[in-house]
Amino acid sequence: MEATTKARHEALGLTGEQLLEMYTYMLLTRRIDERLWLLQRGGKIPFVISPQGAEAAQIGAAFAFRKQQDWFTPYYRDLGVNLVAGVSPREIMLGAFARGTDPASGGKQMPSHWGNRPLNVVSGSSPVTTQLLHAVGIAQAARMRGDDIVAYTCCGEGSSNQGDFHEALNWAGVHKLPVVFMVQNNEYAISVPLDKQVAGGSVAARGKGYGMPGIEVDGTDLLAVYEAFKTAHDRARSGQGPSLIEAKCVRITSHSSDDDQRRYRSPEEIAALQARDPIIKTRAYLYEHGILDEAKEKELEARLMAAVDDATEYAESQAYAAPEQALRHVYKED
Amino acid sequence: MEATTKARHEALGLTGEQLLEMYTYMLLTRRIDERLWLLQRGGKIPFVISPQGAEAAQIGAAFAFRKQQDWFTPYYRDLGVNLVAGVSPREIMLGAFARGTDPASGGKQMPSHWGNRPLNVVSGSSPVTTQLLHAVGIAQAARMRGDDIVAYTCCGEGSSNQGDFHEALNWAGVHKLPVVFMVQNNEYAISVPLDKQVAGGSVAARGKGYGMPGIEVDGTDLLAVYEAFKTAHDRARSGQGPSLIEAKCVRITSHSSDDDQRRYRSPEEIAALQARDPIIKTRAYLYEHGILDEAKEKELEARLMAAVDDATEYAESQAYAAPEQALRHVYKED
Amino acid sequence: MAVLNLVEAVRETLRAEMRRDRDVWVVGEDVGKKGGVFGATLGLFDEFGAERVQDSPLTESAIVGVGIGAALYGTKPVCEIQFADFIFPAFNQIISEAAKMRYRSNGTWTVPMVIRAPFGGGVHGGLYHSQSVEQYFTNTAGLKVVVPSTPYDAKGLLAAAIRDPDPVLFFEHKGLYRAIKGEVPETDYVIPIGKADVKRDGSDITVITYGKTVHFCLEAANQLAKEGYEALVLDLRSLLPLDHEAIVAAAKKTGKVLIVHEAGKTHGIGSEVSAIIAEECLFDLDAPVQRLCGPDVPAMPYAGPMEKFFMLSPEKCLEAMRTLAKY
Amino acid sequence: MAVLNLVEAVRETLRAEMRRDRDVWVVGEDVGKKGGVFGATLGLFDEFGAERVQDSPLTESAIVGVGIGAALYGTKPVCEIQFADFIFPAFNQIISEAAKMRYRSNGTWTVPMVIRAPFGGGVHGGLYHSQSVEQYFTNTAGLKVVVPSTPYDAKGLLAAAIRDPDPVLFFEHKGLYRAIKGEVPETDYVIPIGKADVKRDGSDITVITYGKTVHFCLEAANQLAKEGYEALVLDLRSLLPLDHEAIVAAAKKTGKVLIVHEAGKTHGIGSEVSAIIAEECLFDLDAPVQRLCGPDVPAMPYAGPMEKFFMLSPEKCLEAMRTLAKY
Ligand SMILES: Cc1ncc(C[n+]2csc(CCOP(=O)(O)OP(=O)(O)O)c2C)c(N)n1
Ligand SMILES: Cc1ncc(C[n+]2csc(CCOP(=O)(O)OP(=O)(O)O)c2C)c(N)n1
Ligand SMILES: [Mg+2]
Ligand SMILES: [Mg+2]
Repeated sequence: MEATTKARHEALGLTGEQLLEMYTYMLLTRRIDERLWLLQRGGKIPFVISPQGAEAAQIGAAFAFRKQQDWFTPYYRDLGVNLVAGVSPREIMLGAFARGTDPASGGKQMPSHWGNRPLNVVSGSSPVTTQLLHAVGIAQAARMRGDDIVAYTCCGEGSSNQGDFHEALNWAGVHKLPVVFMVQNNEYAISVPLDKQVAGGSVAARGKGYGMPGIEVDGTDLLAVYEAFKTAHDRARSGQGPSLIEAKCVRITSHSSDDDQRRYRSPEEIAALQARDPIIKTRAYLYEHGILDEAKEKELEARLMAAVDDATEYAESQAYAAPEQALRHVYKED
Repeated sequence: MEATTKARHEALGLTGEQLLEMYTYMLLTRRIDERLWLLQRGGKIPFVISPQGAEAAQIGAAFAFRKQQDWFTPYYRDLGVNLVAGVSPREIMLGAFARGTDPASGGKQMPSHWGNRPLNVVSGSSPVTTQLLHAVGIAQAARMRGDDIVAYTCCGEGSSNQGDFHEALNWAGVHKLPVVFMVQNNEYAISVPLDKQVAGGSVAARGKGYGMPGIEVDGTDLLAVYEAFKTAHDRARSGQGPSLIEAKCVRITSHSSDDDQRRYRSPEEIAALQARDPIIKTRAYLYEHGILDEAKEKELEARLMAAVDDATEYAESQAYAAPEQALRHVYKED
Repeated sequence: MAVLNLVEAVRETLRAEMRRDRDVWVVGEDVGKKGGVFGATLGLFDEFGAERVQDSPLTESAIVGVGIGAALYGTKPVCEIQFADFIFPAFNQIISEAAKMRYRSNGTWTVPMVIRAPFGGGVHGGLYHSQSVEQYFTNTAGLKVVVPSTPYDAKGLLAAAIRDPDPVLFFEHKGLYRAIKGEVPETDYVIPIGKADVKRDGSDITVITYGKTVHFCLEAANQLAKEGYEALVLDLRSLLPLDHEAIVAAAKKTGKVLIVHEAGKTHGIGSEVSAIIAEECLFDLDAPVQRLCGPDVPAMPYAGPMEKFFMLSPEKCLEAMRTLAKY
Repeated sequence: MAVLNLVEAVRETLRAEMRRDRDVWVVGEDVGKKGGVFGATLGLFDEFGAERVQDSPLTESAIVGVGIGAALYGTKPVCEIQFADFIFPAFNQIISEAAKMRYRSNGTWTVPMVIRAPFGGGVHGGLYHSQSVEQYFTNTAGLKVVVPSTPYDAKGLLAAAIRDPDPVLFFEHKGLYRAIKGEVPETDYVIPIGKADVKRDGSDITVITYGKTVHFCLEAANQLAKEGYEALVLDLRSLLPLDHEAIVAAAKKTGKVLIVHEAGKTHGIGSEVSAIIAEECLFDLDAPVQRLCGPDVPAMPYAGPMEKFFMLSPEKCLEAMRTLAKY
């Protein structure tokens, strides 16, 4: 059978160019985050919270959605999702530097508290899991208006134990709403490991109880993630309702720049993470299939570095909001 | 095989006397509730919320627990559970009449807001589902002390969608605590039917997601319920952890004396409920197996009537708490 | 001009606003076929259908959280919390999300929504069907908190709330639903949120109140008039924002102020009203600023005698007003 | 006598209470191996083990709800909410359950428990790692609300809270954890909850405050003294119950009162303090009761300049104190 001879990405209907584009976003996500750590260590920004280890999960998921048509209520690690949704590196950096022109909050919020109105990326808060209900409400309202949208929402495996997770999946299930619930399971909630966090050990297993598919996927496998989300997105659009997808990821860095994971993870455990680094795995696949070679890669890295440099310099050169802006936008201003 | 010749209750290790005792509690539950409705219609008490249709579920469940050893955080319909736990008809009526000597609240709370310290029946509130977490905490504390207890907790199928349900089952599952979670599914949450309430339609199906058995049982079948709870109770005691049991019940009355179910249920639907009346079904079983006959039944009904009359007269004759008692017990008084 | 009670005024306003704007919809427990436990949505299900008059699962955090999402998308949800006592599971969604959305997004994302809830006691509701919860929300900028005391105000304020660009908590006193009737124009009108209303003018003492106690104070004022003292009764109507001007003007006019509310005294709404007066017109006062409120206990007891002891009444108001007048 | 900072005082008090009473245990997110995000439980896991220093799932309602159950059973849980901003998911368990258990059961069931949470801003935390939440709880009888301003008070008040027969909310200002050092006796002592403390005596003006701003006001008072005015600085320490006597005495002593807190002004703690003064000693006042508080916005912004604008400071306090002194 011919299909068997097809490469995995081809079987999914992805061209080499498309796959390279996905990898480009993964790498951009990684390079921006690495820069943020440098800036934080250098005292230029106070805080970083990192997607490292989740790039395949985020990019694979986001590519199943439609820019400026679908809606997003992401969580703080979703840098990659934001980039695919259309947020520019400059905009990301404006947020990291908390500048006045940061489109997410004008510097009012911490970095990684996303938001971008023109791109349907809803403003996020710190209290975890609240955004799942917002995605359900967005889907409910879109259904009333007869609009063709699908809502992406996400949280971590620890956050999936919050009451709002239960209420959101139940509501979406009752009304068969077009929502895809993603849980990025990186095995830790700050220092609390999976076995002290998720009874039974599987978030995906909870989907069935809400009458929706509960799918577990290797979050370091870009194509597997893309396939799962494509299926869930189609399902949502065709009125069959929501899906829950648990992407098994790794958390390569500490929880955030305020954390030191060496206090609760062994050196061996930390070292072992490299083997599951989605960047390395995806890169290998691209080389295998001749989609990437050293020349192309050199050019790609240079291009991304330039973009990160540009975004950093641009953002740093921008001004903070005036102090009195602290009083603005409490209520509608006329 | 000999077992096949055994009657169902014998197979469960129950003697005819024990079964008759269980039925006696069911009937007492029903007769007390019927009296409460009369008192409410007669303007003697302002409010009734009824266990009618759940007697088999409540008595079958409660008989698997150990009086004054196990702990109970019941819900408002659990009149039958309270009786088996040891609460007397007089005490029930004191609550219904909101008298000062009501052991649950001294008249501070509405009827059916149970509580009885010597019997390990924890004080309940109105906001649904909060008590599930209390049961988990009780089990956690007992485990620390090395005490042999099992905690019973319950809510309705509507209430099982509250966030606290998710957080309670997850916590109990993580620590394999000795808790039995019961959900009395009577297909309605006031006027909201199951299909608008529970995504997927099955509460029991949610157990698996917490790594615990999720068992569905016919809540009008006394022996089936008893068996399920006996198994769950043994499981809890032997350190295997919590269970979730969904008892499929019927709600024969309106939600409460403030509700009129004819507004949202058809006459046919309401009429059909009689066929599933657990009192009728259990009574038939007892007659079949010669455990009950007309003489015995006459005597039983008379005994229960006398108990209900006594409780009513006693409670009505008791005084209300003095008005100033409204200021008592805000903080510890010295 | 129809004569309606307060719950009818709420219902007719919901109907009118839903006819006026297709994006307005109602969601909550039992709001559909049953028409709500107090009948506030009775008949709306038949007129607007199951989607726009939506029975929700028994999940308050979701009622509000889904409402927020629907508002972000551009519709105008009117969320009903069956009893104000059951709003606490939704507290995080209200305080962390609804109240802060505009501010945290620098004005780019907004949640125009209304959360309606029946509150208040004296209805044999016990601890959890009697509470006044307004003071849990009034310290949160980004929210508006409204309490109508008459059918006329209920219509004008609810219409304003539904058309408001920001989240509004709309608390209706259960004890007024059927007790109070009044003329309500069929014509469209709104009462601006943030304006108090002088329900009775007077020159001897000033009574500042809201909700059910407005009527207790008016009744007491008529009695007090027979005794030769004229009381000014100011109905706050909006607890956030408060109408500073009206409060200060009313206080200055008589120099003797009594603040009355059913909710507990300590850290209650009266605290801020008193503080405003102590800050802005202290030297216009001829008497200490008095507060007559519910007792500082966790909630209202159920048994008749204790409930009566807890509740205010025209008699209790009259006594406090008389004492102040004679001060 | 050891010199400790505030977070060390909290940790050593937890250790001492856990050694003293086997029923005392700690539960919360990351309190185990990590020792808490601020190190308040550092080392306790090694000494007392995983059961008594228990890492919880990421579920605040459960942390409190399980704590309530454990307290009902007879143990003494000390629940940690990682940031006060994240206490709202537990609001229903605190307000509906913990606060009302004793009352609703007519004194038969009680929940002796402590809920600790770091609060306050000026630490680059943005909206959700900077909030002051005390005013959401102080209107609820049945709860006690405590805020220490020094390591010495932290030990005495936390010990009292853990031994208290009723639920106590214990809020620790993040900005004081490491900023303030002080002598803390190793010996066992408790500071009764409900007693304010005169941190500085003075005869010209009275400043009533709590938490981090106590130190701003003390610093300002020293400066003001150089200008010839002596300020009395009263540290409330307990916000529920409030120390009426101490408030009234402090107000009467100078006749000029300034109330200072980081939380927003409207419907804040200062409202009740001002109302108590307006009610109990109005005619002893020589100036309107002033309040210097955070701005009425939903929460604290993140960017440096806006955060600085939001936060109070010794300079801002001095200015307000000087103005009042000169009044
Ligand atoms: C309601 C709430 N409680 C606590 C926190 C503090 N907190 C921030 S992230 C985090 C861990 C989240 O873990 P997980 O959900 O697994 O996501 P991850 O960070 O691992 O991707 C915690 C406890 C919070 N933000 N919100
Ligand atoms: C948090 C909360 N929201 C709403 C209510 C009002 N209420 C009381 S009972 C009930 C329906 C409960 O239905 P279900 O859980 O199925 O239990 P049932 O009464 O059918 O046994 C509702 C909505 C409440 N008590 N608590
Ligand atoms: Mg995680
Ligand atoms: Mg039900």
